[in-house]
Amino acid sequence: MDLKEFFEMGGYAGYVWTSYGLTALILLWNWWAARRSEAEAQTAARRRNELALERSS
Amino acid sequence: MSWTWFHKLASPPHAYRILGSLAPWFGWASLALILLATWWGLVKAPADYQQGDGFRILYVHAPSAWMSMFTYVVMAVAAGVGLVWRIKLAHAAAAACAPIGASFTFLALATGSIWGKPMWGTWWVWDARLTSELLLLFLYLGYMALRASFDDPQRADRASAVLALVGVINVPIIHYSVNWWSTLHQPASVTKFDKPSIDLAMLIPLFLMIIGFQLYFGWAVSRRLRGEILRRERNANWLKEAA
Amino acid sequence: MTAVRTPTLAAAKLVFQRDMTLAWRRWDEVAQPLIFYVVVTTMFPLATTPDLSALREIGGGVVWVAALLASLLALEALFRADVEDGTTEQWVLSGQPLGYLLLAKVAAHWVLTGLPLVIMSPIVGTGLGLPTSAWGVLMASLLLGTGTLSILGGIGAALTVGVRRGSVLLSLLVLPLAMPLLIFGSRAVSMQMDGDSPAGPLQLLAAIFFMALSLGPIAMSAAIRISVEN
Amino acid sequence: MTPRQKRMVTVVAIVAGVGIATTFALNAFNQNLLYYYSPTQVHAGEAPASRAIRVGGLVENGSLARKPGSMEVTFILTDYAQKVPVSYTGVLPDLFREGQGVIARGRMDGNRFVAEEVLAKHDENYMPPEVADSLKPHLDAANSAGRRST
Repeated sequence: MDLKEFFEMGGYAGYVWTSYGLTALILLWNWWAARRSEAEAQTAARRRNELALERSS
Repeated sequence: MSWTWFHKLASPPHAYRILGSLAPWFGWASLALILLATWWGLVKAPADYQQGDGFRILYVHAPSAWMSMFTYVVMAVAAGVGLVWRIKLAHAAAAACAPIGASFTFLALATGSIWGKPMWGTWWVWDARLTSELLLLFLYLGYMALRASFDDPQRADRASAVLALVGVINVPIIHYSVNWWSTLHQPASVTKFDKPSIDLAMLIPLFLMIIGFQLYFGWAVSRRLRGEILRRERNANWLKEAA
Repeated sequence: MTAVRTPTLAAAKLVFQRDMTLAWRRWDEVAQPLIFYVVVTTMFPLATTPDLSALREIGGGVVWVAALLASLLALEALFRADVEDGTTEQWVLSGQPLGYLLLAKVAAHWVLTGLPLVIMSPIVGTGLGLPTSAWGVLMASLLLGTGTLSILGGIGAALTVGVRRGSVLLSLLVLPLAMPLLIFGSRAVSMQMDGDSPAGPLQLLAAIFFMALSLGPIAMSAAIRISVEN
Repeated sequence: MTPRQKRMVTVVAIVAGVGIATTFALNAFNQNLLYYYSPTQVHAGEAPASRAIRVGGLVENGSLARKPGSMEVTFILTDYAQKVPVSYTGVLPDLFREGQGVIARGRMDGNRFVAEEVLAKHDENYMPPEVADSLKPHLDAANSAGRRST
């Protein structure tokens, strides 16, 4: 398999690689956003717990 | 039949824990499958007899188009369950689906447009499938906008659930309306199970990619849903141990 | 269960009459969508071309888009006053089937905004080069279309009743759902002008209308209950 | 009426409404809802000459000709029953080839169709070239059978 030929995609390089790049971007965004959504909620919950502990002691 | 398992599953602490242990499995499996399918689709699968290597866009376009509709159905079913049986967890799940579905819809539109340019000769045509997919994106955006405009989470849940259900009735109508209005998109190939019109060597990576996207969806929903549960249950006792 | 109750149809009639009376007192507000409709359709010849034969190719579509936007304009406030002064809460508590009352309210709204648009459409259409032979189809399609739109818009208005910046949100919710109306409506008009039978799209409009008429009140009352209960 | 009867009336009304809607929808399926004209319709004079229309069909094998020194191409659109000659000036999409389905937008000029835009309609089959070659006779038969029926 010729690497140059592979990247050229039979003349469709621009279209194919843009599509795959965009897909990677969207998947990464979803990964990041979902992670962040969960992590933020966890941090907030932890902080609330600490505050509750402080108040009770 | 006993429904205890159901109520147990729908209880927030339980769901939180289960989703937490499921998510990594979904995550790694989807990563492996998507990478495998990408390699298979880009390298191993042969070029198409008409579209050459350009057809390889199929492997990202078709799965995202499929996921855009799949996610809407999941969202609407969750919204319906939440509305009828008043299960908060179902509402939270519907909320978690919306941004994921919207992003897949956008991806399907974008990759379709990129594919359309060399093959059809135009970036965009007002064709049936394209137009209904665009309207699906608007439905997702409307759903998220409605949800975001309420301060009270319970009202947001129930109002957006009504909208999701109205939308699910309207989606087939939209689909058929644009179908007769203008058409250039080819008919679906994979749903014809009697004799798939995609060659097997090209079909395998497509299926791998679709399963990979499904698992990825499972991962993303689990993560988002865990976040939603924590936000909604901020005053519950069980959180003190979990967090 | 309450002991004595007004029959449901009488209650719905009362709701309808009350809205008509209120509208009569604020006729200038009621006229706004109609003026908007005329002004918007006037802008197309100015912006594109005054050539009537060129305009008629897009005329049906322009009339339809303008009618859609005009009837959306008045929808935002449909339930607002009633929710704020507690009227809808009374309805919910009255034990009457809420769907009928809301349908009566939507019917009043349609008579005040949708119907004038339909009546006005031949004049507006003529300005856009639509031939007299297309008037009948234009009015029939708008009759079914604005009716459906009032119900769809009623659902949207009920959902957004307590929301900040509700009007933009309302359009975002209702317009995608209303797209089939636009497609079939303008298709019917252009088929008539091309000498084809417009029966197909008109029947589809009728199908959507009856679908909305039978299922819409369920969604509307669910939405109103949500905004009242809290 | 008791509340129970009232609820029955409501349910019956909803079912009747959905029934009427379905009847109308089914009726509409029997009407002409199409988006483009076939060459047969063009020949029968069903397509208006005065305005821009779309004509859809297959590009007839061996009919594609390029005018030397210009971007103008001519080809024949067919639905296996009638033929319409088409002329077009501009870049054709990659999927445009003989035997392929296309939709052309433009106007009738006498018996000739002058296209302003040509869109290629690709089929739902995907296969490597070798497979396509071995399937060729079979595929053509399937395609023509399928297209004639639509």
